[in-house]
Amino acid sequence: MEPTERSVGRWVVEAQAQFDAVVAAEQRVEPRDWMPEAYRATLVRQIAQHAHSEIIGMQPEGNWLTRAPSLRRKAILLAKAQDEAGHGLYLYAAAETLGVDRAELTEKLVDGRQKYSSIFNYPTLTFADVGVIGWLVDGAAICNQVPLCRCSYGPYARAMVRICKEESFHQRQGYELLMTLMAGTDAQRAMVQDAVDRWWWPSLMMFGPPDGASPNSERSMAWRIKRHSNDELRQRFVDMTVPQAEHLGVLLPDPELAWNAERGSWDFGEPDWSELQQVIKGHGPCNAQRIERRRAAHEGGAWVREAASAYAAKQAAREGSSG
Amino acid sequence: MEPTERSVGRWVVEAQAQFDAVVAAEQRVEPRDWMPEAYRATLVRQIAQHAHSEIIGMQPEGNWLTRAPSLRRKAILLAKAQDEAGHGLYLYAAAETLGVDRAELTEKLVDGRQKYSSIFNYPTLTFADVGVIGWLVDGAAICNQVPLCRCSYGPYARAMVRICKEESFHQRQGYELLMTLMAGTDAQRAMVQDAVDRWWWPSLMMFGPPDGASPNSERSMAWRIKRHSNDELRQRFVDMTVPQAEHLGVLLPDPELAWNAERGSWDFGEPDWSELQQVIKGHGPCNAQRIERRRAAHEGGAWVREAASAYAAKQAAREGSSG
Amino acid sequence: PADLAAYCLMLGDDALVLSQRLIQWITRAPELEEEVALANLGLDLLGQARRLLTRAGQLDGSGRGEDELAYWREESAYRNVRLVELENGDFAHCVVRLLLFATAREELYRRLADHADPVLSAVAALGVKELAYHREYASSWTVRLGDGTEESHRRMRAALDALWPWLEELFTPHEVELRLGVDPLPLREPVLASLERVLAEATLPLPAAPGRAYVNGRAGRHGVHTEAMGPLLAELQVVARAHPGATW
Amino acid sequence: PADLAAYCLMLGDDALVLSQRLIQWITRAPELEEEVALANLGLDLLGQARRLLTRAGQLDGSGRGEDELAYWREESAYRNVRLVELENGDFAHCVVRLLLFATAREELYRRLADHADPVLSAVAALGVKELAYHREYASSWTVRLGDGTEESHRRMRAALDALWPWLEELFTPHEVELRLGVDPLPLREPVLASLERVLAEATLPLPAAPGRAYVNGRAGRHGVHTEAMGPLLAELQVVARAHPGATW
Repeated sequence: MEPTERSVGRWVVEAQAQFDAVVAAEQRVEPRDWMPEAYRATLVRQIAQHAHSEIIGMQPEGNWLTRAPSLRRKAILLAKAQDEAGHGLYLYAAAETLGVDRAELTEKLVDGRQKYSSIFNYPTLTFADVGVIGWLVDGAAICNQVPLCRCSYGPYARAMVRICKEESFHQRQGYELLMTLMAGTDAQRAMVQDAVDRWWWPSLMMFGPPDGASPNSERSMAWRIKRHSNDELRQRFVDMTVPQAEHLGVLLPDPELAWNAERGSWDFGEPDWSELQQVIKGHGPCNAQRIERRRAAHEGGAWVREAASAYAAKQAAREGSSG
Repeated sequence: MEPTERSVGRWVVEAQAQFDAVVAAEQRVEPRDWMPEAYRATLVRQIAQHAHSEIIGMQPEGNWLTRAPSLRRKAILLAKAQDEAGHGLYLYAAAETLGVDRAELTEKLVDGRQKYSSIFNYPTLTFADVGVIGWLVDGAAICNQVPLCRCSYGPYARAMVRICKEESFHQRQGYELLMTLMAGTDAQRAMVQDAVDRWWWPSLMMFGPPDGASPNSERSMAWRIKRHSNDELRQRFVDMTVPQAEHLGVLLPDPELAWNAERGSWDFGEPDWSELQQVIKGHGPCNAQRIERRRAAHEGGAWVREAASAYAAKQAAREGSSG
Repeated sequence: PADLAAYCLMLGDDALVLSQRLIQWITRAPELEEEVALANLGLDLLGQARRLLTRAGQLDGSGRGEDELAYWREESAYRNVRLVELENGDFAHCVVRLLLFATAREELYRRLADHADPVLSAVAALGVKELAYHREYASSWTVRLGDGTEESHRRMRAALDALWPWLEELFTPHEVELRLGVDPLPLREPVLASLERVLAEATLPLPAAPGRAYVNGRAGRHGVHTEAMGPLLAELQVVARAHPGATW
Repeated sequence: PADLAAYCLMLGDDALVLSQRLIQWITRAPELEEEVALANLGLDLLGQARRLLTRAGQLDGSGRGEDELAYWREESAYRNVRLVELENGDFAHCVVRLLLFATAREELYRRLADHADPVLSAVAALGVKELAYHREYASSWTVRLGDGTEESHRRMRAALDALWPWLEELFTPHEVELRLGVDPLPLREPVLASLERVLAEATLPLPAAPGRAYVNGRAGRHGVHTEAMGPLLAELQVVARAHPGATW
C-alpha cells in the first residue's frame, strides 16, 4: 500500500520529534535513523572538512620526515603521519555512513569545493615547527575536538574518541620535543621561539571568527554537533597554553597577553583577521601548494586504482566461471 | 643531355681520384665535394658520436653544478657546461653538412642506435670528480682530438680547432682545482685520490680497444680521419699524465706503472676490458640513467619545439598576408 | 651602511637563488640552444650575486666574503623574495618566472644605476643590460608559447596563475628600502604596463589574482620563506658545509 | 667483531636508505591505504636500521650510536647496495623495488635468525616476519598491476627493466661476508624462484638483463654508489649537521 501524502507528512513529523528527543537526551543518532536533511548536510560538510584536514595536515609535518635530525624523531614523526592517514580513513568512513563516498569528497577537495583547516596553509620552516605544530596546532585541535566525542551523530563521535586519544599523544610528543630543544643549544632555543612567533596567531585563528561573525554556530549547538562558541574555545586554549609556554620558557608574541584576575582568565590581543581572510580565500602562503600536492597524488594514482579495479573484476570473473 | 652510364662511371672514377688526391695532399674535403659513401657514413657516425658525447658529457659534471662549494667554482663549472652545449651545437652542425639533421641524430641517441663515449657511464661521486674529469677525461679527449684538427673533412676539422682550444682551457681549470684541493685539508686530498682511483682506468679505456682488436682503424687512417692508433694515443696520454700526477701528489692506481728507459716511455698495466665491454653493451653504472635524462629532456621539450614551429608558421602567414 | 648591506643582501640573494633554479635546468632544457641560453642567464645572475654579496660583507663590518654569505647563512638569514625560490616546473614556468623577475629587476636596476654606492651603481649599470636581455629572452618565449599551440597556451596560463601571486612581493617595501629611499612601489606601474604589453602580444590574459599572504606580516625579505627554500639551500650548501674552513 | 660490525652496517644501511626512499612517498601515494602501508613498511625498516647501526657502533669499538652513524658518515662510508638508493619513480617502481628487496632480505633474515650474534639474530628473527609482510604487500600489488590494465602492465615492465639489473649486487659476495660465512650467493636461486612465481602470476616476463657493472670492481658494499646517493644523504643529514653536538 502506497503511503498517502498525509501519512508521509505525519511520519516526518513523528520522525523529527523522535530525532529531536534523541538529540535532546544526549543519545546518538545512527546512520539508519531518520535525520533532517540540513543536519545531514552540515555533518557531511564538517566531517569531510575534518577528514581533508587530517590528510592535508600530513604535508606540513611530512615536509620534515626525510630531514628529521635523529632516527628516533624520524620514527615518531613517521608514526604520526601514519596516524593522520588513519584518522583520515576513519573520518571518510564516518562521512560515508551519511551516503557520500570518499572519491567524491576527494574530488571536491582537489577542485576547491570543500575546505580544510586554514592552519595548514602556513609553511613549516624548521624542525622546531614539528614540535610547535604538535603543541599548539594539535593542542588547539584537541580543544575543538574533545567536545565532538559527545557529538550527536554516533559514527562521528566514536571516530573522535579514537582520534582525540591519538592527538593527545601527538601533542605530548610535540611538547616533549620542544622541552628537549629548549634544553639544547642557543640555536635550538632560537628555532623554537621563531616557530612559536610564526604559529601562535594562526593557532588562535583555528577556532574560527569571533562569535559575532560566526553565522552557523547556533544551529550546530542545538543539534549537539557544536557545544561551545568559538570565543569560549579560544579562551580555553589560551588559558591552557600560557602556563605551558612559561614552563617551556618561550615568549608568546602578544604584548596584550595579561592575567585578568577578575575573569580568572588570560586577556589576549586580536589576531590579524584580514590575513586569515586572505588565507581562507585561497591566497595563503601554501594554499596552492597543498592542493596541488594532493591533486598530483590523487590524479597520479588514478592508473593504480584503475588497475586494482580491473584486476578485481578479472578475479571476480575467474571465480564466477570456476565456481 | 643525359649522361650515359659510361660517362657517369668515368665521372665517379675521376671524382674518386680527385678525392684521393685532396686527402693525400692533406687538403680539406668540403661539403659540396664528392666523397665516397663509406667516408661520409664513417664521418656521420663519428661526428654524431662526438656530438652526443659532448651533450651526455654535461651530465656527470652537471651533477655538481647546484652543489659546487664556492661561487667561483660554480661559475667556472656553469661556463664549462655552456661550452659543452656549444660544442654539441658545432658538431651537430658539422654533421648536418653531411646531409643528416640534428633531430634525427638525437632520436638515434635516445633509442640507443648511436653511441657516446662510455666514460660518461661512470658516476661522479664527489666534487673532486669535477677536477679529475677535467684533468684526465678532458686530457684524454684532447689527445684523441688534437689530431682531428687536421682531419680531412673541413667542417669537422674547423669545429675541432675551436673545441680543442676550449677543452685545453677546461683541462687546465680541472688541474688547477685539483692543485687547490691537494693543498687543502686531509679530507680534500683523500677526495682527490679516491676520484683518481675511480677514473684512471676508465680514462685509459677512452682510447678504445687495443690495436689488434680495432677493426676500422686502418681505413680511417687512410682517409686522414684518424692519424694514430689507439695504443699510440694511450701511451702518449700515460706519458703526459704520469709527471702531472707526481706534481699533484696523487698515486695512479696501477702497480705495473714503471719508467721504461729503453722505450723512453712509461710501462703500464692492462685495463679491465671485460668491465669496459659491460659498459659498452649498456650495462654500465649510468648508461640507463644518462639516456633516460636525455630522453626525458628531449621528449619533455617536444611541446616547446612544436609551439615554436607553430608560432613561426603563424608569423610567416601573417607576414605573407600583410606583405 | 647596515641598511645598505641588508639591501645588497636582498638583491644578491634574489640573484643567487634564481641563478640556482636556472642551473637546475642544465641537461634538462627542451633544446640545446636553451641549454646555452639558460646557462648564460644563470651566469649573469651568479655574477651579480657575487658582487652584491661581497659588497654586503664589506658594508656590514662582518668581513664575510661571498662564499661565507652564500654557504654559511641559514634559511632565515636569506632575504630573497619568495618568487625566485619556488620549485621549478615546466619550461613555461621557467619562462614566466624569468619574465616577471627580469621585467621588475631591469626597472629597478635602471633606477639604481646612479645610486651613491659605487658598487651598487656599477652592478646596476651592467645589470640593466643583462636584465634587458633576460627580459627579451623571456618575452620572446612568452609570445611564442602563448601564441603557439593550444597546449603551450594552456601551460603558459597555468604558469601565470601559479607565479603571478608572488610578483606583488617585489613591490612591497621593506623598512630597509624605505629608509634607503629605494621604495619599490613606484616600479609596480611601469612593470605591470610592460608585462601587459608582452602578454597581450602573447594572447595571454593579464592575471588578476592578489598577492600571496605573508606570515604574521613577514615574508622573504624578512627571512620567512616557502617550503621550497630549505631543500634549495641544503643542496647549495651541502659540500661547502661538509668541509668547514676548506678552500676550493 | 670488525667484520661483524661492517656486516651490520651493510644490512643497516640497506634498511635505512630504503626506509628513506619509502618515506619520500608519504603524501604522494595513490591511495590513503597505501600511505598507511608505506609508512608501516618504512617504520619496520627504520627500526631494523636503528638496531643494526647501534650494534655496528658497539662492535667496531668506536662508541658511535645510531645517530652518529646515520648522520655523520659520508657517502663513501655507507655500505648499502645501490638498489635501495635509486631515485623513486612511479608506484610500479616502488612496488618492484620492494618486491626485489623484500624477497631477498626475507630469505637472508631466515638464515641469520640463528646467527651467533644475539642482536643480529634477534633483528633477523623479528625481521623475517616483517619482511614476509613486505614481500606479501609487494607481491599482491605486483599481481594486481601486472595483471591489471594495459597501462599498469606496461609500467610494471618498465620498472622491472629499470630495477632488475641492480638485483645481482645483493647476491655478489663482499670479502667481509665471505670471512663471516654469510656468502649471499646461495640466496640467489630461491629468491629468483620466488620472484619467478610472483611474476608468472602477474603475467610479467622474468627479465634477463645482466647486473650493472661495478666501478673498478667496487659498488655499494664498498662505498661506491650511484649519483642518487649524494642528494639522498644531503637531505637525510642536513638538519643534524647544521647543529653539531645538539640533542633532539
